[in-house]
Amino acid sequence: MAENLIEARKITKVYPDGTQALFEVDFAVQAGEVHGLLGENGAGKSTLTKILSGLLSPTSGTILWKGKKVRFGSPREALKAGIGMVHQHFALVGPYTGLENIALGAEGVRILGPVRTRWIGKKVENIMDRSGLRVPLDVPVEDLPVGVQQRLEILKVLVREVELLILDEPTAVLTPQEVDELFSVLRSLASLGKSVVLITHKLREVLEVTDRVTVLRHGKLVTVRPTRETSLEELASSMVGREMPRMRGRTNRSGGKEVLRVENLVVPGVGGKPAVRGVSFSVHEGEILGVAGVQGNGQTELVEAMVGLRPWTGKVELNGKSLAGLGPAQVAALGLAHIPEDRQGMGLILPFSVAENAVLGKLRPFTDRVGGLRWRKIFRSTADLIQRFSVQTSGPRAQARSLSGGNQQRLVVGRELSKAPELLIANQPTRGLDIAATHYIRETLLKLRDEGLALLLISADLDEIFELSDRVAVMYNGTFTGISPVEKLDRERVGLLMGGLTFEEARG
Amino acid sequence: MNILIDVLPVALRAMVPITLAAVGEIFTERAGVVNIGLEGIMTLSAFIAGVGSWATRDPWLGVLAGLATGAVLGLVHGFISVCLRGNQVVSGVGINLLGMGAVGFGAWALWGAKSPMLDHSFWVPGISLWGVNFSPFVIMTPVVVAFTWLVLHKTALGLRVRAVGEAPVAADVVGIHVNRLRLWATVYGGALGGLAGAFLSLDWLHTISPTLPAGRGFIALANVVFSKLNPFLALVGGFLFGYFDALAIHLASVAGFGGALPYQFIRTIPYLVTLVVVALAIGRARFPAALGQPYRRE
Amino acid sequence: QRKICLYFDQTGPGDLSFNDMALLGAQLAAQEFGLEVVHTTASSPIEFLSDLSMLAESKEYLIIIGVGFLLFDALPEAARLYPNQKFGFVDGPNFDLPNMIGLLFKEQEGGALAGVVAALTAIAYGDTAIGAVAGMEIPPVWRYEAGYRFGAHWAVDWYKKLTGKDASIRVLVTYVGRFDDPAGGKVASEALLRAGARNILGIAGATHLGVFDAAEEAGRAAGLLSGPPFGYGADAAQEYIKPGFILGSARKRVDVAVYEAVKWALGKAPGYNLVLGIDKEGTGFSTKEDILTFIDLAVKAGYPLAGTPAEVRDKIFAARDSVPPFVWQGLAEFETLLRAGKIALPQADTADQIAAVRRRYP
Amino acid sequence: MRVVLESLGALVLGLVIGALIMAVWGRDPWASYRALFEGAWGNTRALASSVSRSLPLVLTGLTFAIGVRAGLFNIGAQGQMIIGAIVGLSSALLALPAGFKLPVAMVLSALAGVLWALPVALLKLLRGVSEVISTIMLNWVAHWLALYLVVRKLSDPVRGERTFQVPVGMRFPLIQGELTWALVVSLLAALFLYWLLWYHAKGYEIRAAGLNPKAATTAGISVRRSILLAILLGGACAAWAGAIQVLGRFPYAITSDLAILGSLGFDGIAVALIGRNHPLGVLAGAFFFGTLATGAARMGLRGIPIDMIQIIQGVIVVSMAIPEAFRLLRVKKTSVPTKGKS
Ligand SMILES: Nc1ncnc2c1ncn2[C@@H]1O[C@H](COP(=O)(O)OP(=O)(O)OP(=O)(O)O)[C@@H](O)[C@H]1O
Ligand SMILES: Nc1ncnc2c1ncn2[C@@H]1O[C@H](COP(=O)(O)OP(=O)(O)OP(=O)(O)O)[C@@H](O)[C@H]1O
Ligand SMILES: [Mg+2]
Ligand SMILES: [Mg+2]
Repeated sequence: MAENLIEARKITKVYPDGTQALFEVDFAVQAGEVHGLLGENGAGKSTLTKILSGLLSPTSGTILWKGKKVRFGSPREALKAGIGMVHQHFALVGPYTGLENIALGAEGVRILGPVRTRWIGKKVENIMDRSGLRVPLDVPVEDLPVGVQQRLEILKVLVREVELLILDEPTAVLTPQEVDELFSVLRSLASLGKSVVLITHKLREVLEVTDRVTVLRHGKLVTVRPTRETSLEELASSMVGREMPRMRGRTNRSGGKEVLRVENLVVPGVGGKPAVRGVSFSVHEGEILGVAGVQGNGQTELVEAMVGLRPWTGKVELNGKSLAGLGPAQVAALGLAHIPEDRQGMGLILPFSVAENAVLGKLRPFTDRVGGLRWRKIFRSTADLIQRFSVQTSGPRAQARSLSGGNQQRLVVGRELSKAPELLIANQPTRGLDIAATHYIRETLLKLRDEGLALLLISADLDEIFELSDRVAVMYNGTFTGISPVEKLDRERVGLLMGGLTFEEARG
Repeated sequence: MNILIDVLPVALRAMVPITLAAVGEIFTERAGVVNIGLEGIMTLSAFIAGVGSWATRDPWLGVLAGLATGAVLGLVHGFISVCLRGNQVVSGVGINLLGMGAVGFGAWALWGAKSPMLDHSFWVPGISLWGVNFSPFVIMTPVVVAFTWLVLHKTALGLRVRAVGEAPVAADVVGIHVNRLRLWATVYGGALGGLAGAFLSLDWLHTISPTLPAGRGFIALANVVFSKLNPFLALVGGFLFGYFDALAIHLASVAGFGGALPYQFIRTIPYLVTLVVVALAIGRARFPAALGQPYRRE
Repeated sequence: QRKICLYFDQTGPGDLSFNDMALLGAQLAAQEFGLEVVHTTASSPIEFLSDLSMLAESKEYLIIIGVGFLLFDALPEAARLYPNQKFGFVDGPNFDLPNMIGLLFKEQEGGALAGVVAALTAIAYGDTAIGAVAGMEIPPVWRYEAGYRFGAHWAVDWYKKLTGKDASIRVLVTYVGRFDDPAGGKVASEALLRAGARNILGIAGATHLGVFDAAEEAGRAAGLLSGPPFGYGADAAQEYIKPGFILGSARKRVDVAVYEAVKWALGKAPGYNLVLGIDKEGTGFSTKEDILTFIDLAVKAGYPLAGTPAEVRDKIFAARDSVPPFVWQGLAEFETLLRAGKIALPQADTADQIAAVRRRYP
Repeated sequence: MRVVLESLGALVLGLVIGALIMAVWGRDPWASYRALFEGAWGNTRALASSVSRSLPLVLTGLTFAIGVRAGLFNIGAQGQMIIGAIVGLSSALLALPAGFKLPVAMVLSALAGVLWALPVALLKLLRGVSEVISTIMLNWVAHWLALYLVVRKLSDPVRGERTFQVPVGMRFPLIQGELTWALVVSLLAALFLYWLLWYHAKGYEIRAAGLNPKAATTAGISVRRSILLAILLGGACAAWAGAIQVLGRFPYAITSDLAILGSLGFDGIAVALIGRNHPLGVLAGAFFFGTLATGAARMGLRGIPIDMIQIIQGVIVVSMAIPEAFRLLRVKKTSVPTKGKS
């Protein structure tokens, strides 16, 4: 057996609020391996890796680094030892440029001296050349697409020349090509003798890139196996603790009457440059139109314009009625529901209770004539929603913050669907969710389609696009590079389209 | 209009406390901590500066004592809001009350007078340049402004301070001690508030009183917002307010009671001017994303 | 009931002026009549009535003396509510209440005396204006202002009679709007100085510390060790604060008033208004004796004097000696006439009255 | 409930530190505190005074609290209160039947408060001017404007130190001691805002807009309208604070130094924060401040100078900032590993 670079023994973690996140978990990574870490939402993956990288301290248990017992009091100590982590929720300073973000904490010799940007810049260029991870260094990162931010996060750690790189769900926002690139970077790191821990919900990726895999469930270790000896089904069932039902077969169907019609839509972005540059399409009853594309190609602006959050020009009609000049409330009143891409920032009000969130944006039926809230009705309807959409929570009075990501998403989906919309726009509906939750939400969307709902799906996840869509559009740089029935496309081609090639080029 | 130029020297002095306290607060807020206790810090520092100058017979040691007092109060506020994760606004309100009470009590216990005046031997001596007598603080203020700006925007420390106020998690994961840095930023802010206090008692007004800043601590807070957290704009804001306040008092004083406008109306000029300038030229301020939020890992 | 209770409207002891003098008077009376003094201070004007009620209710006090004009409404109300409790009111009338003694001062007199000195000094040094820095527009301040204006104009006339020369003095009065803003007081004084008024009366509590400071600073900047510019104090003899740069003070003998109030409380006489004017030595322009008393008071309190007490005294007296004798001659003459009742000072208890005074004596 | 306990804990901590300060200075803390609370609650008159003292604080506290709920730092209560007091008083000049005078005065004063707050909202919504600046500046403008009106336009013809008094028929009737039926105004305002915030759609929207403006906007809630509403309601509350000071408290007039309004507007900030920006918490916070203010004089009689009392008040307020510290203590205890329960 190869030597363990890091070894965690009997790690237990209890959060201050009493949540037991980990229970006597053993975990080891060998030098030069890519190690997959799997588990459902809330299984404790992030907690475990945060402990390894010094951000959290374990309640009990020991960590051996290169065979020696260590205790990291802070990320600084872990970094110094050679452990770097890319967090699930990005740890970037929004207004800072890429270079500043990389430089932060490693600026130079003297704290009161200037930041050695030139020196760091050269070093970063060097690493970008070697790894193939390219990012613009002089733009505030809050203006960068999420995928680019992700690369920046990895660069940030690589610059610090770590021996163990931990990546917490890095692929959720990348294109297939980007994922491939990332994986080749990881492999080359491993071949240099460095180790990688990769957390992901996508089992195919695990099989593709890892050497060994550890599965956690409810804070306990389930299994550690060499990847070669396992299979997709086996991993899935050990994560969930039971057999996963297979995804219901999707029947292709052609849509009914036209529900949404968009013609030549132009949406200004930051700094006045158009972010959406003349997009036309339509969505029909009982049809899912999937919009694939790398984050930051105008999808956000497209959706926000249609739901009334941004000004736009062109033509958008819902069931023949123009949406020009309407605000979010008026658009919603016409029967458009919206699952926003950022559930915590846009979909929910985290300090509110589940019940308060369950009526967000559809208060009308829950008020009396003077506008008073009918709490009893709200609670009844929330309980109903919790049950129908299997939201795991202690009840309607629980804070939305206390729900796991998957359950937060179920809450949002459930709320939007209970508005009985004519058209549903689902923006990245399963990002970051575990397989069970993902499965559930995709099933729900398909079922609704079959019941005749018109759906606009925006997703960076090609699996999702191919599983759900009847027709697929690829968005690149503010325009659609063609719309085509899903049967006529394959992953490869769509991947190329997402990278900016035209239909013709992609075909050739 | 002669008076427009006449008030310049007065305005330069009036600018000092509003600017110094605001610049310190800018630094503090950049790190993510709000300190609305500036009024109390200035009051108490002015007193301790006076005591220092009186006890040591050296005005500059007095200034140092004022600075240290501000730093200590900053430390107290930092301890409460950063280490104990207390409510920053409540703590600031408390410090204001505390400062006022401590001066009234302290000066009375020490000198039998709540508002004693300081003999000129305790004053900070002026500096003569080109035959004009300048308060050293008037020269020091732009220096402090430039220094603070440089530190904030051109040094590694500044990069870290702003990161800590903007995204404490991002700073933490690259090994920056978020709370330690915030604490020091609060201390620096307090120290500049202390310097402003020392200026009030040892350079400008030569007296001590429980209400010495007379609201200037709050004007400094407004100046922070005015400046959009840019020290140079705070200098502009400080001067603007100082100038129009001095001008208004001058106009009101000389116009007497026969003038076209009642003096009470004239005195509203600095406030209205500030409002107009902000509305027309300054506009929206963007605050650090984590401002006012205590940081904890778990 | 062997206790005297002083209730201060604001600040409390430690102003080395109004409030401390009240305390001094009470202590003197206590010593003489074998009583005890307690005191407390309002935490804000909103508490006046409830505090006074609390004090009266306790029935522990021979007399409750409200110190400060701000008690103008609450004190008579309390006296009405508690008819068996004796009250004294420093700076206010007794409102015909049998259980209250009003202790009033003719502030106009002190203001007028200061006005005479300020105007004559201004004339002596060739100025055309004198100034005053006032706090807020309340009647005691108005009365000072009215007297000051009157005194200045009287001085001009007197000077003409004396020398046959015409002089013209404008009286610039500015209201800073607060009693606790030395910075505002200083900026206002600097404005007055620049407008040519180098003699400035302070009638603004802590605010007018700024007057003294502006005077000293301007003087020192010109290389002087004594004025002009001169500030003038109010209530107490404040010369010791800036020896050499404060020429005099409009005095108000609060101690005498409080002493008299205690004496009244020990007797059986019904309440009345004790009006202290120059005739009873209740007001006046600070004398050398007053100056010494207050230097003494400051020394006892531990005040950071500008030098030894003797040095301070010498500087103050030297400043007085440095102005031309006709200034003191004018003062003496005015005082004599005032004592003889030959001068009628303008009323200034209402807004209309002070407006009239301002028009008449610009 | 936990919140209440934390606040009480903080209060006790503040009192203990205050006691230490007094002990160091050689005063008997026990006797001093007894004096404080006897002075504030010792008999019905004292209690009535404490309650009466807290009534305007409730209203200015509400102004700040509802601002926080909408995501604002609204410190304009001081100016709006001054304007409310002036207008409440001036409505005495209207020729109205006796029974109408008080209600009309209250309505007009609320309107005036709303109007004075309007520029704050407009500047913020149209020009992006932070309410921190605009309220500080407008407070001073109101202050000077009031100084002018009180002395020049509204002064009592025979007494210069204050305005004319509100006629008897226009005053809030007395209940007990100093306490008047203005009590109802403050209570109703607090209950109304409580109802609005938690039992009404508009309040729900205000809270949503304050906690997460982006999510609120996405859900079709107008954040701008919520901000406007919070600022204007705050203006009305603050104006009422001024009005009940003038119409419901001796001497039923405004002194020419505005002393009867004091710093009630600013004190409202601390009151609201101590009450955790909850209308019912504001009631408690105001009563606490009313107690400290009313009991202070009695403490003063025990040889504690007013400045020392201020120091102790400051210490108590500072300690109110740190209930989190208590949570920290408790966490230390519970974080001992327990057998797996997940
Ligand atoms: N800050 C926190 N405070 C309290 N409990 C927490 C906190 N963070 C995590 N937990 C708890 O720890 C458990 C494990 O959380 P963790 O974030 O490690 O899960 P995960 O496996 O990373 O999930 P996901 O796949 O959603 O990222 C959760 O069920 C949660 O209850
Ligand atoms: N303040 C908190 N109090 C209690 N539990 C919390 C708190 N913050 C987070 N948690 C728990 O931590 C877990 C993980 O939190 P996290 O924010 O990582 O969400 P997540 O499940 O990973 O979702 P996402 O996929 O969106 O990242 C959640 O299951 C949630 O129950
Ligand atoms: Mg996770
Ligand atoms: Mg997650």
